Amino acid sequence: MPDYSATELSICAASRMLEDGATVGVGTGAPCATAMLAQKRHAPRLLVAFEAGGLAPLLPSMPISVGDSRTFYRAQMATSMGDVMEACQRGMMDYAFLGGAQIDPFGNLNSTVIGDHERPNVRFPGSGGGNDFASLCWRTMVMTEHDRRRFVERLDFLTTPGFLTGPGAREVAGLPGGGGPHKVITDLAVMGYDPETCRMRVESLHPGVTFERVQENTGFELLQAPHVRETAPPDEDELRILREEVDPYGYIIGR
Amino acid sequence: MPDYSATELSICAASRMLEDGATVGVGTGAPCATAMLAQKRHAPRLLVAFEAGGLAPLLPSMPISVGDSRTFYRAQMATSMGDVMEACQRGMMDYAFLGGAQIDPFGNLNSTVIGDHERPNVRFPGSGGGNDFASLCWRTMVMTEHDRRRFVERLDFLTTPGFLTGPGAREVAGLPGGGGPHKVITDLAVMGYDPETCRMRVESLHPGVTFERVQENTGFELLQAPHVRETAPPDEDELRILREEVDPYGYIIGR
Amino acid sequence: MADLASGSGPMFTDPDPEAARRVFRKKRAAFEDKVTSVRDAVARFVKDGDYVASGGFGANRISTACMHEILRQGKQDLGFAGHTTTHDFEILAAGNRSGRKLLSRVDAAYIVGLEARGLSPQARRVMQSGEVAVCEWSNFALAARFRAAAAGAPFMPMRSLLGTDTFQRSAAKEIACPFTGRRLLAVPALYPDVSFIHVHESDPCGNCRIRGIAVADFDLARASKRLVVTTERLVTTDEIRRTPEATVIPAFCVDAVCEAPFGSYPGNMAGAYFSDEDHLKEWLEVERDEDRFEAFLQKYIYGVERFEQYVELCGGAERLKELREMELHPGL
Amino acid sequence: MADLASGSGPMFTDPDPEAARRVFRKKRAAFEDKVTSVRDAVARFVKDGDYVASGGFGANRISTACMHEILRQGKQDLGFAGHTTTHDFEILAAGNRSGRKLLSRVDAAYIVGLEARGLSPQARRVMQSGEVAVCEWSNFALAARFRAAAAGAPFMPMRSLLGTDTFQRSAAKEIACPFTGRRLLAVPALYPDVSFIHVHESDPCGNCRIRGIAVADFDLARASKRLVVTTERLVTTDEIRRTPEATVIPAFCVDAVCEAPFGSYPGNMAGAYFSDEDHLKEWLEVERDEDRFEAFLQKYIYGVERFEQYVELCGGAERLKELREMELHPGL
Repeated sequence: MPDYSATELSICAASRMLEDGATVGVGTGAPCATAMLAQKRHAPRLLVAFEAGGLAPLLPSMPISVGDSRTFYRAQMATSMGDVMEACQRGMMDYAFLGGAQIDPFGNLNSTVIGDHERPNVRFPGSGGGNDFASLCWRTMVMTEHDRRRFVERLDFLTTPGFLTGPGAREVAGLPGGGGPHKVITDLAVMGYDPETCRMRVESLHPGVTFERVQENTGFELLQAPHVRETAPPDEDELRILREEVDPYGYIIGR
Repeated sequence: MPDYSATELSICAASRMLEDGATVGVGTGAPCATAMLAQKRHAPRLLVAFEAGGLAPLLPSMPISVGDSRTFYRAQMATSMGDVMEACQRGMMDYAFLGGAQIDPFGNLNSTVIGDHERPNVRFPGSGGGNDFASLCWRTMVMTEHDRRRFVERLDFLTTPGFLTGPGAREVAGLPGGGGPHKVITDLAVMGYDPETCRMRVESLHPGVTFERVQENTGFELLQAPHVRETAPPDEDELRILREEVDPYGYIIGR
Repeated sequence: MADLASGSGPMFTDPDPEAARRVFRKKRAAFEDKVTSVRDAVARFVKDGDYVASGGFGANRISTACMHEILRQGKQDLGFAGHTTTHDFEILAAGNRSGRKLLSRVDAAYIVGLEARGLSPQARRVMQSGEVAVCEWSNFALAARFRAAAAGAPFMPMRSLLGTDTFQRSAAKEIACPFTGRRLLAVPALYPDVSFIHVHESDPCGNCRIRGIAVADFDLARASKRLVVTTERLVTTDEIRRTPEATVIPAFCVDAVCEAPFGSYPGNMAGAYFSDEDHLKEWLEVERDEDRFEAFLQKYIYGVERFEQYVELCGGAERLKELREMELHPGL
Repeated sequence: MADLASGSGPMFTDPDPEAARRVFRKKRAAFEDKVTSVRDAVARFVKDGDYVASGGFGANRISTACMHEILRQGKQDLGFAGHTTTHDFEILAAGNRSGRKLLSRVDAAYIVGLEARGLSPQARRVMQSGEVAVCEWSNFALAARFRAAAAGAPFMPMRSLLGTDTFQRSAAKEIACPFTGRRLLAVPALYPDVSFIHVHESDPCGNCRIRGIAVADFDLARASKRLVVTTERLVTTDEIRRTPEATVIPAFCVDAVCEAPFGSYPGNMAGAYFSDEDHLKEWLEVERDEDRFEAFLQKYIYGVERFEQYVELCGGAERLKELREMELHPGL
């Protein structure tokens, strides 16, 4: 049983959710590392798209920007932001894989402001392509650190749609049908959503983590899946690929 | 005083109307020959655009199609139909230069059907890019043969907009403001439009042609400009360029 | 704005992006070898009743090989998008003879003509017979309909067609701009069931490059539920990845890749061969007489099994060498 | 649909295509030599109060040279389009110091951040001060606004933003689809007064080629009332005409062409040089302390006359050789 960090665990757990042949729009950091790991391990035909225009690159190393030259290095196509976003709008992107942000029980995200919009306490970047990916791709995956500042009952600002106010709300708002939040992967657990209420629920706990500990670090009441499993730990193979091929300089996994 | 055909005269007369530095969207045949003549004679900076995507080519010879490879031979850009049409819609194209068709007193054109639309006596190609050019460019020029079958009081089908029903009608219909028909050049005369009524008027008669003869060959009442001039005949230089450089095989000028 | 008008023309396809999303969700094969024959591609991807679109423009960079095969396989009751379709339309129109009905509905921007070459007698017979339902558009309007579908939007706003019979006979609608209040034209998204695009280079997965004008094919490729690409030459994916900015159609939009050298003949292929004006003239000529036309089609299309045989009958390598000369020395 | 909502955000520019047509009608110079200096281009084409847009994405293929010059010339009261603007926004935000106000209004999709590098303290100070009016968008929404303007249409329909506070704080509107009845988002056309785009190659007239992703620059170039292009290298028009399909921006959209080698530094330029992460880190670092930041700007921007001098101060040829290595061997 190898030793590994919580970040490594969550990246490995998330990467197993990306099946071969799927299409995924990724942001920088952990989501990109996750997609790279999946490609190198079990999903060589995973199509990775970047919002700035990179389509199916052979990622030589971790991009610093979703528009830097690594994101279209030996790509099938180096295209435009509009072309990638329109592919999402057309229904061709299975997964949106987004990074950390303030998240609520329905999987809605805030990356715009803390406090009042006119004169915020903290100004964050804003939507970027996040709102578009989460609106237009079929399933939204989120990776973030697990603490009460991030997991809140009410967002200061709803930047990016999860299930909005609950079942059917996305469709009523005019968003494409059948899409929405899929998983949230943190350093403590893997969460999904209750099909009835669309509220976040714990589906698997990382080894050694109790539900209580996850709840303590969450600013709203968490549901539990009928059978909460233990998150399968990373195997030797995954860790080797992640450490040696995906992130040799430890930008993400930090070592 | 050189001898010349009516076609040569009308091409030369039309080419003088295209000033250096202007932008023009042209169809095949006489309009293209006219633009080529202008470029080679007095308007080297005339930007010629083809609806299929050819932008500012160095036309090596007369295109057979507005999308054949001559239309983007050594062009500044070989782009898309949408890009060219959107440039027109954006207001960047001074002239639309269209070929023969059924035309009415307001400069509206028919290139769709003669007779009933469901079961026409004659089916013509339809709008092609003609409606778009005439709707979106600033000024529409038409070259056609002058006879009563072509110049009619009422069109069987209004394919392409002139002034529609008269002053202000284009704007009411939602077409861009300030555009519309400019000149009609035939084998008999050059026609413009009366600023008050938007009806076609004779502005210059080709040498030896009387107004009466033009009227006889027109299926509606023609107005006359305050001072109807004689169309200046082609000079040696124009004819040489037209015959030797623009249309050496006589596809258009037929010799 | 109270008096917003709607065109009275028939809508042949569903512009709803939700329906299209469910289809596109299944299109995924960005890394799959899709190389097949023209015959198998047409047999597999064209069903009677389908709505078909053809790439290129006029007789330039068209998939003649696929048009012949559709005719040869006797497909029936097809819809067709005619944005300056000339020789491709002429070929399909030959399927509406002696009681057969290949074409049953057409979105027309430019049909029956071959530009400077004149009008097709057969295409005119078909379109004047009343047996084909017609909806009128302009070239830009059809391009905008493909643009809307490619974007996954149900319509595009634009500013031509307004005030004309072309609009009256279209399936477009007038709308009021939510920002300026101006009267605009809204054209519905057009998602063809299957499209045929001829390109200069494709890899086995369908990553395509086009030389010269793309016309509307960037959008048509993305708008199509099924897409059959014919290519002058196959290149490796490795070659494609060398200059990713040169890719025009990405593999995940493509369903079949068919190697078809001279596949646009007798049309023009930029940088490769010019159009065969003599053969195109012969088409227009023989169409005048139904018996001669029947014999012509027997000889060139029904009587052969593959497009390559047609090219041979038309002069083969010798003729193509001449057309290449004309293409490479356009001043002559 | 009765309950169509509108965003409450400010509209900084006029989406009316009629107004834009009158401006574009005067843009014609497809054959004119437009080569000039960055200094003269900024002095001539940027007026106080203008609405400005910047090409590229993040710190990739941005016109750093022009951003510095705008700051150096002390332009005031500018509007700005922020579709993943990172270092370019960071530079302009430096103009809102000690009572000066370079930025007064921002259409924000992604601002104040530098992606994986963190947030800009100075940009945050500016955006948290309340002195800059903000309208919220997403990257796709801003790209669609440029698309609409490039098309000469007053708006584009799309399907994201709906149901969120991003929509509430935008200037977008909900509309009902005239064909499907579906609720859609309409985003207004965005015509910048002046835009700055850095490219790999341009001829003296402004025919431009870009290597790698075009991001939104195809549309931004066409949407802009005035367009200043900076280019890594000048090529001849003859060279451009050899492969017309490679042209991304045609000359008649361009107002000025400035040769600016390394013009995207410290940003990334595909195939030429990678981003200078050390220098970008230094920017973020010094911004924490206003005095150090003042000294930093004095040294690198206000204290020099031309962008080339800045590049020299940052290590010049030696440093650029390293960045070229990193770009050409991305695995290392």
